[in-house]
Amino acid sequence: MATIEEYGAFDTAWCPGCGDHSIIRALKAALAGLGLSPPQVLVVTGIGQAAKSPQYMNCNMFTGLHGRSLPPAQGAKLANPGLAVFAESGDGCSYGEGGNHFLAALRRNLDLTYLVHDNQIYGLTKGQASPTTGQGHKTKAQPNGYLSESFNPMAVAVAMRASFVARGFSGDVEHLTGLIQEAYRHKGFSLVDILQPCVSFNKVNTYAWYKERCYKLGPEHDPTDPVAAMARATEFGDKIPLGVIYRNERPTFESRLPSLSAGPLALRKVDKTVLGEIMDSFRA
Amino acid sequence: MATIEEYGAFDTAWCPGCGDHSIIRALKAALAGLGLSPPQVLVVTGIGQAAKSPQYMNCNMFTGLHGRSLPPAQGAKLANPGLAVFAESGDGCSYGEGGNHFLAALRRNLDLTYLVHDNQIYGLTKGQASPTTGQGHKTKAQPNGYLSESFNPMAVAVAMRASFVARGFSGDVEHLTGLIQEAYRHKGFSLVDILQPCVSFNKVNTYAWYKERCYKLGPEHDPTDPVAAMARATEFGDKIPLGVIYRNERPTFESRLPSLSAGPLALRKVDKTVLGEIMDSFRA
Amino acid sequence: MADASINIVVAGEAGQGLVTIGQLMTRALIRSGYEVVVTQDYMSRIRGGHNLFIIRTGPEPIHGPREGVDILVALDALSVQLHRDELTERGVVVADEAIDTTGLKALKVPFKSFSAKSMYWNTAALGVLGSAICHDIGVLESLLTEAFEKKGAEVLATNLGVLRAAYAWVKDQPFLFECLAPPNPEATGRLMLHGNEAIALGALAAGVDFCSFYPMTPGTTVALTLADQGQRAGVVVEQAEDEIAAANMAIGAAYAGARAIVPTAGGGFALMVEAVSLAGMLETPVVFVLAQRPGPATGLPTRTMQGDLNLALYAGHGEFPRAIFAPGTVEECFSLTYRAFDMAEKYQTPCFVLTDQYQSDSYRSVAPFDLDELPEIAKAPTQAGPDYKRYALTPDGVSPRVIPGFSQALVKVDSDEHDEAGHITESPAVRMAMCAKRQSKGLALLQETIPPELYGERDTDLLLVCWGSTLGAALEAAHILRHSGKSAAVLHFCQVWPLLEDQFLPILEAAGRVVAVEGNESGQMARLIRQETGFDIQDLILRFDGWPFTVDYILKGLDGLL
Amino acid sequence: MADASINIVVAGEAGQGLVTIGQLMTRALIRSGYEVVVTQDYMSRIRGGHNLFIIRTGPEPIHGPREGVDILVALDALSVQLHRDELTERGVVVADEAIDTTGLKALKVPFKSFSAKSMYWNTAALGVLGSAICHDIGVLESLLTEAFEKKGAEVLATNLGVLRAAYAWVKDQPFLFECLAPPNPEATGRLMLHGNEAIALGALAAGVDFCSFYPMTPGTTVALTLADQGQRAGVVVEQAEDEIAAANMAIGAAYAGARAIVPTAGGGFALMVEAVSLAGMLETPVVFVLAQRPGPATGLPTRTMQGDLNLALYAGHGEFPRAIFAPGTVEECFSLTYRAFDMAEKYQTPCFVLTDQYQSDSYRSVAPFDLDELPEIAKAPTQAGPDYKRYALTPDGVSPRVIPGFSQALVKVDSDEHDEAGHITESPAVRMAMCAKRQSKGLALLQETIPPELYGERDTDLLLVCWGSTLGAALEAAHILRHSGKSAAVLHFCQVWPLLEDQFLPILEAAGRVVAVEGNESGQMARLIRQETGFDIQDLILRFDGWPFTVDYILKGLDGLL
Ligand SMILES: Cc1ncc(C[n+]2csc(CCOP(=O)(O)OP(=O)(O)O)c2C)c(N)n1
Ligand SMILES: Cc1ncc(C[n+]2csc(CCOP(=O)(O)OP(=O)(O)O)c2C)c(N)n1
Ligand code: SF4
Ligand code: SF4
Ligand SMILES: [Mg+2]
Ligand SMILES: [Mg+2]
Repeated sequence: MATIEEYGAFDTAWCPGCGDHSIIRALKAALAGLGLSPPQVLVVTGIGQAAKSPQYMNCNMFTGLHGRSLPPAQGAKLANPGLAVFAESGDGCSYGEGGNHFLAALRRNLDLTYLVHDNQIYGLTKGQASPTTGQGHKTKAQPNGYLSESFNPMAVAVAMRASFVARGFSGDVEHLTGLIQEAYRHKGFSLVDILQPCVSFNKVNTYAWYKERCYKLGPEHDPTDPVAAMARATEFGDKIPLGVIYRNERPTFESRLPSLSAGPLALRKVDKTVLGEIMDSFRA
Repeated sequence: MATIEEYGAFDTAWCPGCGDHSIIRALKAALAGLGLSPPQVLVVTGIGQAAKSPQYMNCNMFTGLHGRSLPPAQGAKLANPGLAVFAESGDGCSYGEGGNHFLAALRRNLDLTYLVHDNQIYGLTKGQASPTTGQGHKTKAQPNGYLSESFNPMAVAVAMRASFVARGFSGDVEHLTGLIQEAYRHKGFSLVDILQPCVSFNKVNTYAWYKERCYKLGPEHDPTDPVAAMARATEFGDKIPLGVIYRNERPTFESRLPSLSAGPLALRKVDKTVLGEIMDSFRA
Repeated sequence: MADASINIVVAGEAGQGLVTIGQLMTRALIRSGYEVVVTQDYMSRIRGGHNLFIIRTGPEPIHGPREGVDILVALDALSVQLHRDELTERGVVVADEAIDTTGLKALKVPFKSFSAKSMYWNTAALGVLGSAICHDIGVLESLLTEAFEKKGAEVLATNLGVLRAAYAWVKDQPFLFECLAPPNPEATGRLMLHGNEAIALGALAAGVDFCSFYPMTPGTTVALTLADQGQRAGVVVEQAEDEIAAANMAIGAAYAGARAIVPTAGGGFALMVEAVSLAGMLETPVVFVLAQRPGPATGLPTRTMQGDLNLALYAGHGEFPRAIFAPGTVEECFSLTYRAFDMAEKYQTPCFVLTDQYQSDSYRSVAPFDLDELPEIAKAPTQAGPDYKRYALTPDGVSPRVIPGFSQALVKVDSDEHDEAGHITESPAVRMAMCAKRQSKGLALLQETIPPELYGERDTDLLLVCWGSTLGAALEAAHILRHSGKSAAVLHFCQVWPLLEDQFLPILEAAGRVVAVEGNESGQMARLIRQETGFDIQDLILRFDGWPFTVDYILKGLDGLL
Repeated sequence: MADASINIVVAGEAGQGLVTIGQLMTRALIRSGYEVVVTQDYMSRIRGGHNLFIIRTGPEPIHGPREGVDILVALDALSVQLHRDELTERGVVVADEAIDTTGLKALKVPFKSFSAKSMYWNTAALGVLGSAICHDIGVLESLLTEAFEKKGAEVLATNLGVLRAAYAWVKDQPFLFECLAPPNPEATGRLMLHGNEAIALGALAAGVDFCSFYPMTPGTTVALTLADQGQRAGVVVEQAEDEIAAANMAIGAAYAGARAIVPTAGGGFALMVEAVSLAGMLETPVVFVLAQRPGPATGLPTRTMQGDLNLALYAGHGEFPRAIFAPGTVEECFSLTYRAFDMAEKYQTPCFVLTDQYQSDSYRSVAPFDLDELPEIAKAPTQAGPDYKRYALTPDGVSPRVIPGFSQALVKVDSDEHDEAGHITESPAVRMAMCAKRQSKGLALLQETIPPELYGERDTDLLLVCWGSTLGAALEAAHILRHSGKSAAVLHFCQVWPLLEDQFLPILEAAGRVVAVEGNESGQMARLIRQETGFDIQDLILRFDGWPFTVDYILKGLDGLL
């Protein structure tokens, strides 16, 4: 059995009061609760404040490029389906720079868990609008207020019939812990969008703002019903639902790809007989 | 009044029987019908077979990079809101390489028209799967069949509450012509996904395949109702609806941006007084 | 190394307000007629850690940063620990009385006595610092007034009270620090500008209409300055979904008649490489600002380096002309950005401004620019007839560029190889004509190359070769060497591409010993010079730890070499 | 220029089947023991236009393409018009009887008489062509049998009937073309391979596990070959959503233990520039295949060029080691891809294979590779203890790489500058240690550089310097010059980075006159040589119209120079 302590305790570079502290607590608790030991776990991130998370955890870490958490996470999963792969990053990284990978990963449906720290702002670069920033929100880069419509990752994921679509809140660590565990247990690509205050740069969507609005989905919500799911997914105003919004059991990518049945690629060897046969198939 | 003839007649590099021939016919008819004369019209494309369209039309043309029709189209529209800007490209260009711009453009809501030639395949590069290729469809690049779930641009656009979401079919030029005109007249970003056979590389989604399935949305469909729109948007199997799936009147980006009220940027001059004031604001 | 300047270091955690103190002090100094060179050193975090705001100041011209701390304003105990060894002989620490400064000359400030609220302590620190260098309190008072007026009379009054109390408190302390020499009475009305603000101003002067960007340190503040200041000038600034969009959007805007700029940093620029090639092929003027920081990859994201010269030079598949400018001063950030637009417009090709984090963030005292001296860069015409051809072949390779939508002309541009009308072609002959056309533009651009500037005598024993922001430190190093009786000069490239051998090869050959001073690992400029001229600069002083060159670093490097 | 080879050109519209004819004829020739060099010239379209499949063949070794057409199989009238002037003295046209061939030696084929159905006309054309050069009909028959067996007995029988009738028909015609000299009886069991297939095979031999790609001509067929052939070897091939994803996915897969390859072309590679830097920083082995085509931008998307050497060399912000291989033959496509994996794995850094459209698509007769001679490239270990450090400092800069998930080791990699454990750092000292580590790897990689190969004598009057696919044409040019009594040699770089001056500077200096032969506009390799050695190659023969170098082109270029 793994313990939270195995995942270590570290000084962080985050601001005091930042939601990131709670999210990493939830993640560690979830991993320990799942009985995953650190060497089994790989956390892949992009760049941003959220993306620093695995710096503060004992586990395998791949911190890549801004916007690019998903491609290496998927590459790693394809190379070794036995790894417990988590991709994790901020809203800007995930839905801004990384938007195209988001769409592709939902469709590819590899069995991995995607944790998006959604503070509705670019934190590390000091407060420009992110795709989830509210319309009209003023920043130094958007002195007229943010002119684009906000991105709704839940609605897009439901529209794409993604495998697992959930929303958490850094202000409720226990609930979030459970959600991450559920996401991990789900076979297929699991998206958990985690609302999170940025105390330094988002003065609109504060802890109190979220707290006031967030409510937990109860058993009356049927996450397998796409219409009900879409209704909840588009709820982001006076009320914001937390929990599993949509779930769609469909075969994983891994299960469809014959080459993956032979085990991790790291252990694959060149079979000279097969190689010879392949070469022979080019004989004129 | 503009005429179809003004838009010219050209030899094309397309295969005989390709849906692209019909789409360009529809576009020229639409432009003429709208009374737009060639110098007012700008068609911006990426790279692919579809992207060759403006090579075969008298009008302003910007053929950029694969996947990048929308960014220059939006740049041009921002520089000169008076231009009638059409972005146009293939499904691979638009939803594959260009997926991130697709999301951003739907949110930005500039007043331009996006025509996606959706042949569910990469034509110009000889038949690899595109995001809209059907799951299981075998190609040389996907010998096990396409393993990802197909991308549904209509559903995503509706989920994002895009301004105008429609679907046409190259096999019905008259209907398509009307649709393009409606899309153009709509104030805001208008997406028209145009189903189109690729006779050389898509042997699954043929003319007959589409013909059998496509039906026109009638007046019973309320395109302003997101639930109804989502129901139609997710219909892509035995039946495929054609027409305006969703419409959402919301302010355009242009109308929200103060700088744009002063007229096209091409005519803007440096105002030395203002420049001096700006410089003065930096005095210590 | 004694000189007339002093080196003030404000140190502490991110979020403690050290930038506020530093900016106010800098503004006060400039307003009073001092020269400044600011170095901002900050970590990739928003709170905590350890950041510096370094002000080198004095009445005489200052070119670059220096090592050694004369006044350390330590906002936390760690700052004292970290920088105590850097204190110069006259060095003094300004710190809260609770902070251990054993063995150091220190102004141990009773911050709590000025106000119980920590929000006023920065003002107190400013008062102490200003007083310690005998800066005019009136200037500080008016600065605070400007800063806090909007926050209401009470806040302002409290701030002024704290300022005065702190200022007065120093006067009661035993003498600790000599007063700063009086300012230059002629240096009035100066601007306080850092490199990126100067770039934004230069762009505005050049008539920039459009800026698309994706945030990335240290490039972002070019866009933020345009968003803030450019609004009233009618500039459109749009944050794109990614760098690819930013670059392609700018090209589209430029096509439709906007003068466009795209600021970014190394990793973001790496994503624009394909678009750079597009601009070259479409012959669309766009100015890219590449503010360098240490790589590879994310590297040291808030630090400085000159590691992306090769990247800028070879960005883009295929071959097409470009010009790359590398300002050596904040003034050049202004003038060369203007120049970059001029060249981009004239030769219809992408041009580049290469700066770096140090220069991007380095505030200086800058004499106002003579805006009347800058000729307006003509816009492309909007009128042409129906037989207009975008890529008409002309003797100098520059085709008349017309903006679509205003006349009968159809403007066709194509990323494929194209004919004169802009249509796709696969004809080898047309291809060759278009390559020749692009090459001619390159040759013409070459003729306009700004010669590297020689600071010093031609027949120097020692020639320091540098480019971009390294100029200041190199100048001071040469100056000091000359003062100690040696023969030293500096050759600075403010344009690093294209290179005209005749402009500088004789200078290199005339020098006794040539040393390249560059902020990268491989001596990229030295190699480029060898590629273009065959001249092999064998001695290199390189820096790539994230810090800017200082005069001290260069002198030490020379000691190692000579 | 008479030699033992003949030049067969199959010409027509895309979609008419000219590739089928060309491939079958090529296979027949190779199977019979002939040498071949195929040049495929096609337009960026699927149907129509004008494409060529050019087979240069003969019993003796052939190195590159030639100009002049000995047999023109014209599938349409346009082909006769376009190529009639290229016919050699012995040149003959094979065309339908309805096509005007006035004034030309022609086999006017009654295609309709062999079959009413046009689907059989390609077989007829093959029969005519085979017969014209007196090729063994048995081989053609067995090829058709293999090709059509699956389509059922009737289709096969009809094809064979048409083949025989067409073959026999030629024998009744007046003598038009001399028979091809008999094949080399020793050249049996040969492979028919084009460059990209050889790269895929080389990758398989090197133990490639993973290929992520986004389709782009001419790189795509590397991935398609792996998708087709690699399946049974257990290779995972995934088409990514874009090139950025392809590159980053490969890096993730490599991190997790897969040997990874990413094939692309210039524009796609431009999008991978940031990821290349990531691979350098993470010290993750990945092999990039960059199949060049003419830029800028979309350029001539289906044609050939060597314009992206600089791009490959400087791709990525920041500085890190890399090796770049540039195969000169299809055999080298195999062996250097293997080598690229070996070096990438050994030095944990990105390595590159630079090819181009001409070579990518050029079929050759290749002796089977001795697979037993290739040592298995060891995989990174999967086991280490809990105190494992991914970036442990070692004397040679290479840290033990361990694959995560199999032991107690935690493997941390970070695109930020990092410490030995892989954690983010902003310490200048650690930064410098990590830069030194990466530099040491670069130095070690330098020591492994494959020397450029000198074909000919060292004290040659004329030395042709080339790299990559230009080798063949250069070799033939030197050969012809030597036959005409001149002194000529070729120096070919099959590795273009890093360069070890000692390996080639003496050769350059010993030569009377040095001429660089490169497929680009600026002489990129010549400039690189000057940068690295100071040696200035002043004479350049450049080609950038989209066509590969031919021996004729080089000789003409030399005429112009000498
Ligand atoms: C290619 C590239 N572009 C831009 C950046 C600069 N950058 C670093 S973090 C960041 C935004 C972070 O926002 P988000 O992903 O929401 O994370 P947060 O800091 O809010 O947790 C940006 C734009 C970069 N590192 N790389
Ligand atoms: C950056 C880049 N990647 C890849 C390509 C190669 N490419 C050209 S067209 C194309 C696909 C075209 O498919 P689609 O957009 O569906 O258009 P279609 O040809 O089917 O109309 C690709 C992958 C390219 N030109 N540039
Ligand atoms: S800036 Fe915002 S997101 Fe970043 S650590 Fe601080 S509070 Fe958190
Ligand atoms: S390949 Fe397909 S999409 Fe392209 S022109 Fe032919 S039929 Fe049309
Ligand atoms: Mg964020
Ligand atoms: Mg398509």
